[in-house]
Amino acid sequence: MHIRLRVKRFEAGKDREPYWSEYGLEVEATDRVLDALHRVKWHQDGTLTFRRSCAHGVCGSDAMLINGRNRLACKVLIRDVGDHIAVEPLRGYPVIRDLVVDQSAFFRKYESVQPYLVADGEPPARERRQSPAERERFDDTTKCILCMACTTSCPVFWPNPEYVGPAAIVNAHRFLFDSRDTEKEGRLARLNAGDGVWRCRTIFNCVEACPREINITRAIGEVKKALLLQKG
Amino acid sequence: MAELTAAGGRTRPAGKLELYAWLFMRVSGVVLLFLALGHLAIMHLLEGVDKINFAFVAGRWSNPLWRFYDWFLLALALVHGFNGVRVMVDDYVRRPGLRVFSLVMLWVLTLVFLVAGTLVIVLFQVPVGG
Amino acid sequence: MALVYHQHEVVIVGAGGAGLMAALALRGRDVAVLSKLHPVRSHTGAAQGGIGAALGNMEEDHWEWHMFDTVKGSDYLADQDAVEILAREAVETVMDLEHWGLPFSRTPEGKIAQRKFGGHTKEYGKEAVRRSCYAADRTGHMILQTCYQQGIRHQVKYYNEYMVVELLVESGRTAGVVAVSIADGQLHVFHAKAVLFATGGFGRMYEVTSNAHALTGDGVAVAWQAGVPIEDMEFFQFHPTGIYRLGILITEGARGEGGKLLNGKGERFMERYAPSMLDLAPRDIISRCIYRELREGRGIHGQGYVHLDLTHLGAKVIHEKLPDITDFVRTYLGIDPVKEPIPVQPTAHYAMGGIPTDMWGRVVVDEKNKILPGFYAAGECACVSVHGANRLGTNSLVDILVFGRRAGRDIARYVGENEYPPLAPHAGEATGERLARLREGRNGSGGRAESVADLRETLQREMMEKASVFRTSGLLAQMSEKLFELRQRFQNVVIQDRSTVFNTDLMEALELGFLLDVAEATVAAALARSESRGAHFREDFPQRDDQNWLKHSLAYRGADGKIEFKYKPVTITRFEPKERKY
Amino acid sequence: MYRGGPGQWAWLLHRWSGVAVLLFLLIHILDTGLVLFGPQVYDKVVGLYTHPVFRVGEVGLVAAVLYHALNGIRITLIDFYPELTERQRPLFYAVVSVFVLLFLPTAYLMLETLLW
Ligand SMILES: Cc1cc2nc3c(=O)[nH]c(=O)nc-3n(C[C@H](O)[C@H](O)[C@H](O)COP(=O)(O)OP(=O)(O)OC[C@H]3O[C@@H](n4cnc5c(N)ncnc54)[C@H](O)[C@@H]3O)c2cc1C
Ligand code: HEM
Ligand code: SF4
Ligand code: F3S
Ligand code: FES
Repeated sequence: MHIRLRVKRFEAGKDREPYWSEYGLEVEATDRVLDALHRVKWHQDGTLTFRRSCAHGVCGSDAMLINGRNRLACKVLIRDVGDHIAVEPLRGYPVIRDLVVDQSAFFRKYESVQPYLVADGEPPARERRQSPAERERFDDTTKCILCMACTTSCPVFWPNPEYVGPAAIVNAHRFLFDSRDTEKEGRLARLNAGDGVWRCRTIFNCVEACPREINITRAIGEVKKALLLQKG
Repeated sequence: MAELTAAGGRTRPAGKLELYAWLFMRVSGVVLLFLALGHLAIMHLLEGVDKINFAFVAGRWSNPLWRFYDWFLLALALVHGFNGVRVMVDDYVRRPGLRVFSLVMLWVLTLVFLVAGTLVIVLFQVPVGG
Repeated sequence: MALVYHQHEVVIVGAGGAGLMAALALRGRDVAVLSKLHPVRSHTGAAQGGIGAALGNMEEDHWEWHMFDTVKGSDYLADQDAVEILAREAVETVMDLEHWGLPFSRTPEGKIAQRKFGGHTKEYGKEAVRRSCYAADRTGHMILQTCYQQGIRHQVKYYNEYMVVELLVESGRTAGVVAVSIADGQLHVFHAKAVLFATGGFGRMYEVTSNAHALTGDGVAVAWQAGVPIEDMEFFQFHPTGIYRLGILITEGARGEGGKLLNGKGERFMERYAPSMLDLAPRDIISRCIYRELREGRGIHGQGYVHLDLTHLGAKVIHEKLPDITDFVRTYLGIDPVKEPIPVQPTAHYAMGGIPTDMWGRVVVDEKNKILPGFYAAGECACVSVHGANRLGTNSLVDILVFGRRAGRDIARYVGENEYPPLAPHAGEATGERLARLREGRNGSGGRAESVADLRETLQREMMEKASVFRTSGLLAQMSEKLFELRQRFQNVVIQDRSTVFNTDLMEALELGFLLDVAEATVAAALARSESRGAHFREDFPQRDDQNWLKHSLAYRGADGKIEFKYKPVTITRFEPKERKY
Repeated sequence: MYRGGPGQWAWLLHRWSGVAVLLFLLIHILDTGLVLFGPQVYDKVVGLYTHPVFRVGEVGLVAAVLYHALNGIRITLIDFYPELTERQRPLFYAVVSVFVLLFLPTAYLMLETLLW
């Protein structure tokens, strides 16, 4: 089938304003949007710039705004978006070039929630025990691939880049509800700050954007509740 | 890679302010549900604006319970509404100076309206024989 | 453009499981981790099925059994001293991961859960054993995340989106690397006492592959260009179950849970080829069986695929244990694996060969295991060799972690004992000039301008046809000629993007150069090896030939560009080569 | 415009209905304050509210409060029972339905006198 692909272009340090490039090309309805971008890059316009690696939705490289929604280009098929496709970079972070945004601020937020297990004491010789139910408790949030789709879909984040954002909260949740972790307080205190979890207004855009189908708003709600019920 | 932005892991310590504000919004919301919808139902549905005049107010406020009801509604709605706007200022006003200014103005305004509204309700004298 | 100079005691290139593990083993030291992708985008994150370790959590198991299976699976080409280390240290490595927070799936008693996987058996081949430790079907994702998280905790220094293009060797010692920072095109020289390459595989030399676009063999090619040989390149594994045409992997765990392979007649054809292990025979064997079925007209509707049937497992097992692949199949095929079988074909998956190393990750440069001081390699880009001619499922994750860590430990010793080697004053400048020529379109000898995409597509298609599962001297010779032609045309590549900012056009050109290197080595090694062993199957020499070929190949790029070979004996300790039956 | 789900629109409406109601509240405090100046002043000003324009505005106010209140309940419920996030869409449609159910008869009753 024939499609019209429009891409919002920009090069930091060169362009003052973003502009649109338009391409016409033949694709299969079952091709990924990433395939279409590749076809353009490889056979029409080598200057078109985007990140990608795994091409099947597990590395988190290619989140972008596709027809007005944050998606992974490698996880949306042409037939799901139709023959008029408009692609833009994620909102809220500086664009380096075309569909590539600067991720450093995003990862600084992620790092700020201590996204790693802290377990007091010498570990046992074998594994720490954890029941299947305890393991299930945080399963959903272990799926995050840090693709940035959620945070950059959040209307609270757009005007306020200080908001720690759903992705960081998801990763804090992953450890807050892990029975082995002993560093709950520091993480909770971080999320209790002015740019923390209370900024979330239950908008659910993050959930709709998440390619891993994580129920992010639920995770955020559970963190809020944990703060609420925290002693002291 | 090059750092093009500075907005990162900065945190604004909040104590429990944000938590209580959040909780207050929900609790006051539920109370307001009864107060505000009750008020609307009485004033605009059962009575209708054409019936509202000085005499009506006087009649109503001769009962201190109604005075309290109205004051409570006023206070709660004001604080709830202003806290809502405070959240919006935090969201939208990025320039630090402007932000502080907006927040101060907001609290001043809230106080002024709260005091003014309270004075009205407290000072109002039901005319004799009214 | 001036080069930016950095100095770090250790430079690790690659931030997948192997690179991150090494960095963790070196925590507290002056280490820089360079990666052309952000660490969490590394392809370790795509690994699904599990990591093998004889924990014996679900049934009796011993590292000796694991070792035996690995050696047998390798078609006896693996070095058994290295395999012993792999099998022994797998257990403590898995425990370390657990202690670092890796969320393994659990048994009812709260222990790490394990499942069956291809080629893993009890009592030296009796029947399948549950050895693969897993976290649903995203084990690799969890490993990558956990290692990256611990790296943050221990303040590892990352240089993200830095692409390494040259290894610096000064008077017989490793002195550092040259890298391009992708964001702004700046060239950097990293001066180091020790360099570890952990750059992953190169499945992208084939058309249908489970590998990421970024897996283009950079480290292997860069080392080769610096004069280091590459080992056992003829052995490239095709995984039997890639999604038809797309190549996206359906983990062996699906068969570990009881999934069956069916041909166009609805037969469970593995009954004929491997009566005891059936669908859990090693990958090389199953991939060949699938191709046989296809050739003999027993594909589904006569097409180029067979079915992987999970429908009898029931919705609960599929959703709990294989959630991600369910999602892939739904997204890309619109099929519900609970109700319908999945169309699959073999997909280029794993490079057994790579940069030769000893058991401490030290790179060796000849058949007598002479070391190139300061140069280390680990992970899929390295060849220890623990996988020999064919890797067993779950053994790569063990390999990258066990040997990533060992390399890290030895580097710690090495940098403690040695000073910085001298760095040539103009280091990296020639590379800078080469890149500038490419970027500015001044490349080539004036012939017809060639496009990177066209050359790459030709390479991938031809490699698939001529140098994949079934090989003959005729096909390989044709491929060799084709590669010569592609190499010529590559000299005339002209890219469109002239910018220095995030120039992916330029990156792809460099990557194509690397792919051509590894493809040339693969084809030459395959042509040389006149026997069939593991993943290397020569129709003109269908038997294994231990008399002549129980040895590792080392490919060198001669001064004239020709490829020459040396051979290195296989270390055999416990298990004498036997015929391989399942 | 970002093509968010119902949650995005629910939130936008909630936010601006809240602001609208707040603005009304401020005006309402001022006009009620006029009672202190005696019946003449108060009745004259409040009498303006019987003008059709204000009558329609009044219906708008009721709509804003009603929607804001119902959606506020939805949000509060979701906040205290995170498992309800799985039902956020149905809950939003419930808010819309209850709103329509309550608002239409109310609006009719309020505007009845205007119509006749
Ligand atoms: C789909 C799939 C499923 C798999 N499942 C399993 C499984 O269940 N069990 C198992 O044991 N194995 C499995 N494997 C194999 C295993 O996952 C890989 O072999 C292993 O993860 C490789 O790890 P690595 O650290 O060597 O490389 P990778 O994780 O691939 O990392 C390579 C790193 O090198 C960097 N890099 C590359 N080139 C450059 C350059 N020029 N400059 C700078 N940096 C560079 C990259 O950015 C990246 O960070 C699977 C593989 C695939 C593809
Ligand atoms: C009638 C019952 C009411 C209920 C149940 C209710 C409930 C709520 C809740 C739960 C919030 C928080 C929303 C969030 O954090 O995302 C909120 C916000 C708000 N409310 Fe109310 N409220 C009511 C009445 C009012 C009234 C009378 C006013 C005006 C004075 C008002 C003005 C606001 C404002 C301005 C906000 C901020 C909106 C935002 O942050 O997006 N509310 N309300
Ligand atoms: S929570 Fe989902 S959308 Fe957000 S970063 Fe993780 S995977 Fe991406
Ligand atoms: S979109 Fe934003 S407001 Fe909360 S529910 Fe998601 S983080
Ligand atoms: S390319 Fe990896 S998620 Fe899309």
